[in-house]
Amino acid sequence: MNKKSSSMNKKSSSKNEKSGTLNQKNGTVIGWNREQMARRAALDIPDGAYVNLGIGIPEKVAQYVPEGREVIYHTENGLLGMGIAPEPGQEDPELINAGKKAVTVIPGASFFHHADSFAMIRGQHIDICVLGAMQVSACGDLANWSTGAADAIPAVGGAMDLVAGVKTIFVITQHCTKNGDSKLVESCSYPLTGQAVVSRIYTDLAVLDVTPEGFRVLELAPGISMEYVRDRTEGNLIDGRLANVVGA
Amino acid sequence: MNKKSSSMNKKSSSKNEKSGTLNQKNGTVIGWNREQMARRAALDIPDGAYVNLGIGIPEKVAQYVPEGREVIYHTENGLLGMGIAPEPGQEDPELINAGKKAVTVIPGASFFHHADSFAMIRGQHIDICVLGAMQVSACGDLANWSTGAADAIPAVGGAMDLVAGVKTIFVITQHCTKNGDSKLVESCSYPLTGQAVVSRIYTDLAVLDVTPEGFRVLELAPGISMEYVRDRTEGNLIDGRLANVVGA
Amino acid sequence: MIDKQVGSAAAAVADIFDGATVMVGGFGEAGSPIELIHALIDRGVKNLTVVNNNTGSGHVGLAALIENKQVGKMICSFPRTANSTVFPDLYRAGEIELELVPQGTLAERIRAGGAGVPAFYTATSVGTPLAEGKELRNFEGRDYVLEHGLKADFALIKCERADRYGNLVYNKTARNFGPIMAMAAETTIAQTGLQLEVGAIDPEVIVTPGIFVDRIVTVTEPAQESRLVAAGRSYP
Amino acid sequence: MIDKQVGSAAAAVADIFDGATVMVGGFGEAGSPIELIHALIDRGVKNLTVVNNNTGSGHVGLAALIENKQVGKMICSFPRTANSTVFPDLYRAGEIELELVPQGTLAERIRAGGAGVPAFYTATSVGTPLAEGKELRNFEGRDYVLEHGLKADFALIKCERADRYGNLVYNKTARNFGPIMAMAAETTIAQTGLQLEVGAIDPEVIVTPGIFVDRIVTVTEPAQESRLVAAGRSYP
Repeated sequence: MNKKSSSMNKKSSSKNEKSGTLNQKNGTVIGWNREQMARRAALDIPDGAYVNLGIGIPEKVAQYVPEGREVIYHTENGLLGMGIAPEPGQEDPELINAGKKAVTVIPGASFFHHADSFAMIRGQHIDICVLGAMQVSACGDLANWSTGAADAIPAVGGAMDLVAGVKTIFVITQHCTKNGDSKLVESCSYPLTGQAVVSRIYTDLAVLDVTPEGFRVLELAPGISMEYVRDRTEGNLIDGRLANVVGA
Repeated sequence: MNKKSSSMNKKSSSKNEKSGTLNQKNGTVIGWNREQMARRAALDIPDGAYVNLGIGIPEKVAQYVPEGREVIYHTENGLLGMGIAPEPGQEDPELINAGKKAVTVIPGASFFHHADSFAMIRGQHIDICVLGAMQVSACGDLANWSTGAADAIPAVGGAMDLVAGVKTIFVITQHCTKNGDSKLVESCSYPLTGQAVVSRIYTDLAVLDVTPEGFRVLELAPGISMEYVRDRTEGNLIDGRLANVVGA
Repeated sequence: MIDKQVGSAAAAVADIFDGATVMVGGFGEAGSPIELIHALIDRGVKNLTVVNNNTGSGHVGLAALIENKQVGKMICSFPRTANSTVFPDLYRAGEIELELVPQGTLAERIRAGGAGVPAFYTATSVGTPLAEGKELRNFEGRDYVLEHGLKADFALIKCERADRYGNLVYNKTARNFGPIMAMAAETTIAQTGLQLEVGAIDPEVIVTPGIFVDRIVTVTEPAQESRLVAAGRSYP
Repeated sequence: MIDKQVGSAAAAVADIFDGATVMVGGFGEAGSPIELIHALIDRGVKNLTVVNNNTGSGHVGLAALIENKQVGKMICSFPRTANSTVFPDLYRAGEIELELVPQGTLAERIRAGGAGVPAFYTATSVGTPLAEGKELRNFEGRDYVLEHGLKADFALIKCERADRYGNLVYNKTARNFGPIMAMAAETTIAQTGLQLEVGAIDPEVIVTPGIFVDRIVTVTEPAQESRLVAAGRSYP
């Protein structure tokens, strides 16, 4: 899977280079783009992990898991051992993922019904779930299913089950909305998906852990300063970079 | 299965003729014997029923289901479509029933785990369960798992699940204990298996329904009178025989 | 003799009544019993409560059932998907009720309904708007909400193989809600691509034992929802 | 690389500790992981809480573990069977504790433990001595008791086929408690008769997906409890 993923990566990387943060001063793109965010998160998926990937950028993580690591992907509609997308024309409408896209299976995969699938989730058998976010609060609350707008059609899917049941929740998200509002907030204004569930956040600007003291920066994207991140983050921000801790 | 059952029936009936009630006046056996009780109960198993048979006389019911009826037997350790006992030497220690005896499977059988098996029971999917009894009360309470004796090793197995979950509970039992005490009682003195769960009772003397008014006799064994049954029954007894109702 | 085979989808759904609760299998189009749903549209009964993970897409299958104003209430986890406009439009117009349930809670409620469990506790949705009005209870330091088992009058599901006893085997991720809906419905109706002799399915691989199934209809070449949607088809 | 194969039963149980809760698969001898139990006897840890439907028979397997005074408490539904004297004798002597649980409640508690459900309601045991001290609650006119999910530190189970991912297939009624105990234990150890390459088991027929299994030990010719008992054998 990793070999194929690498080639997929090459194919798609050029057209995605543009998707970083637009620097307001000079119009150039700074920070990590979507592919780079997924690649950074993939570094933290250990060998042997059982992983559920949300729709959107999280799906890309599978492409970047470092070679030599064997990771098993779960999709909550009833498959453990999900493989990559099929070749065009090879799609099977009865072999899909939670995003209702055609997938394949790896050798050693298994099918099961929905209650068994969510028993894997609720029973804390899945090691890591990577999700998108509308907002993450400093205490790890996640809002990613509804803006609460009056005319919105509410739709939650498996998000609440995943955050309540999976051992470790990673979030991949742009640091700010298109309007420039921080998605890392003191307290979520959108309806919650779960309380105190997020462990780590991968944004276009930084990698941050959720800690009792607030968002703890582990790593900054190239060319991004703590001040730049602080300006774009609500809630307490701590510099937890190894260099900073060790070298200070 | 029915053809084989018939031959099993013929083989075994002669040696079992002695097991009826010992008439205290002249030492002859009166009432139904164990095989006849099982045969009488079998008449009430309809075509297409899903049936769970308890250990002891209830097991014999399968042999006597009238030809032309297709009945599927469930055993709570994880098999639907249990067949007859295997030929000697053909036993498989991993193919057993709830009594831990070797069994076979019929075509169309299925295996499943214990939680699924008891979902069939608890979820009211099994139509009929036939059980033995220590006591049945006039309101349908059943005691069949413990005498409550201080030195007894308590053991319940699936009895409480079966009586709570199966749609219709039949009991097959001798009308009286070896000491001559009635097993059909006003109120059970032994610890209960379930409250108000028994629908019908097949004894060596009669077939009785549990009704709001008490035990209702549907049928008497040949040569048995209502008085004879009444003398051996605690709790209210009603004559509900069709002949009696219609012909009176 | 046990023979759960029914000659047509129309005959299989002939006793589904106004106001019935109907579980409909499938996750998106995978496992969606489209021929049974269309038979239900032909039947025309109203005011159904339908349980499905989604609300269908385009103007066929479940979406068409909703569009035909036969559904008073949907119980589902994700009522909007690509190509789904029917439910959103009716919902915004206040013409259809929605009970939104997290997907895993929905699955567990259905399984509980089928397994004779009236209620259970789950951590899913604690602290969210979907836990509002529900009983909260702490077990070993963590909060959980009380959720109730879900049963139905009918389940319409799709499988790959079946025999006359009602033993079912599914195809890949089309299995999804089929096995648990079969358990939770008073009457379970399955459409199968292949009808086999009793005994032709290995007892070790049967996913839904026949005890959970009441009727089998053979639909050898079922329509595929996405193809119908892509072709702009609608039903009826 | 994921490889859950362990070289020996002894190595597989090497971290089971004093006071651990251990679920042991099997219904009577069917599905009993006798080689893993004997390895646990060799290991000699004490004060275990053991979950099994029964208490073993003769002086081998689970009965031998109990006889060896390693079990402080049994959680089971039927602690006496043909040829079982070890548990009854210790129980009468007050040397072992018993939590008696109806068989279906036991199965559902284990399944709940594995599925992240801390508690659920069941009608089983209502009005009986086994409901004493338990919360009663009425749903739609019927009483139910509250029962709690059951988890374990370890599960020892037996299957027929396995691969290095821990995917398992069982044999006939030896399946019984294996799949749910695998879900409910922190560490699940399975002995398998046959070890297969990954991909050799059809994804449609895997009963226990590897996510629930931590260690696999191949025991190509497992001992059969009833034969050992008939031969008057004891362990160690």
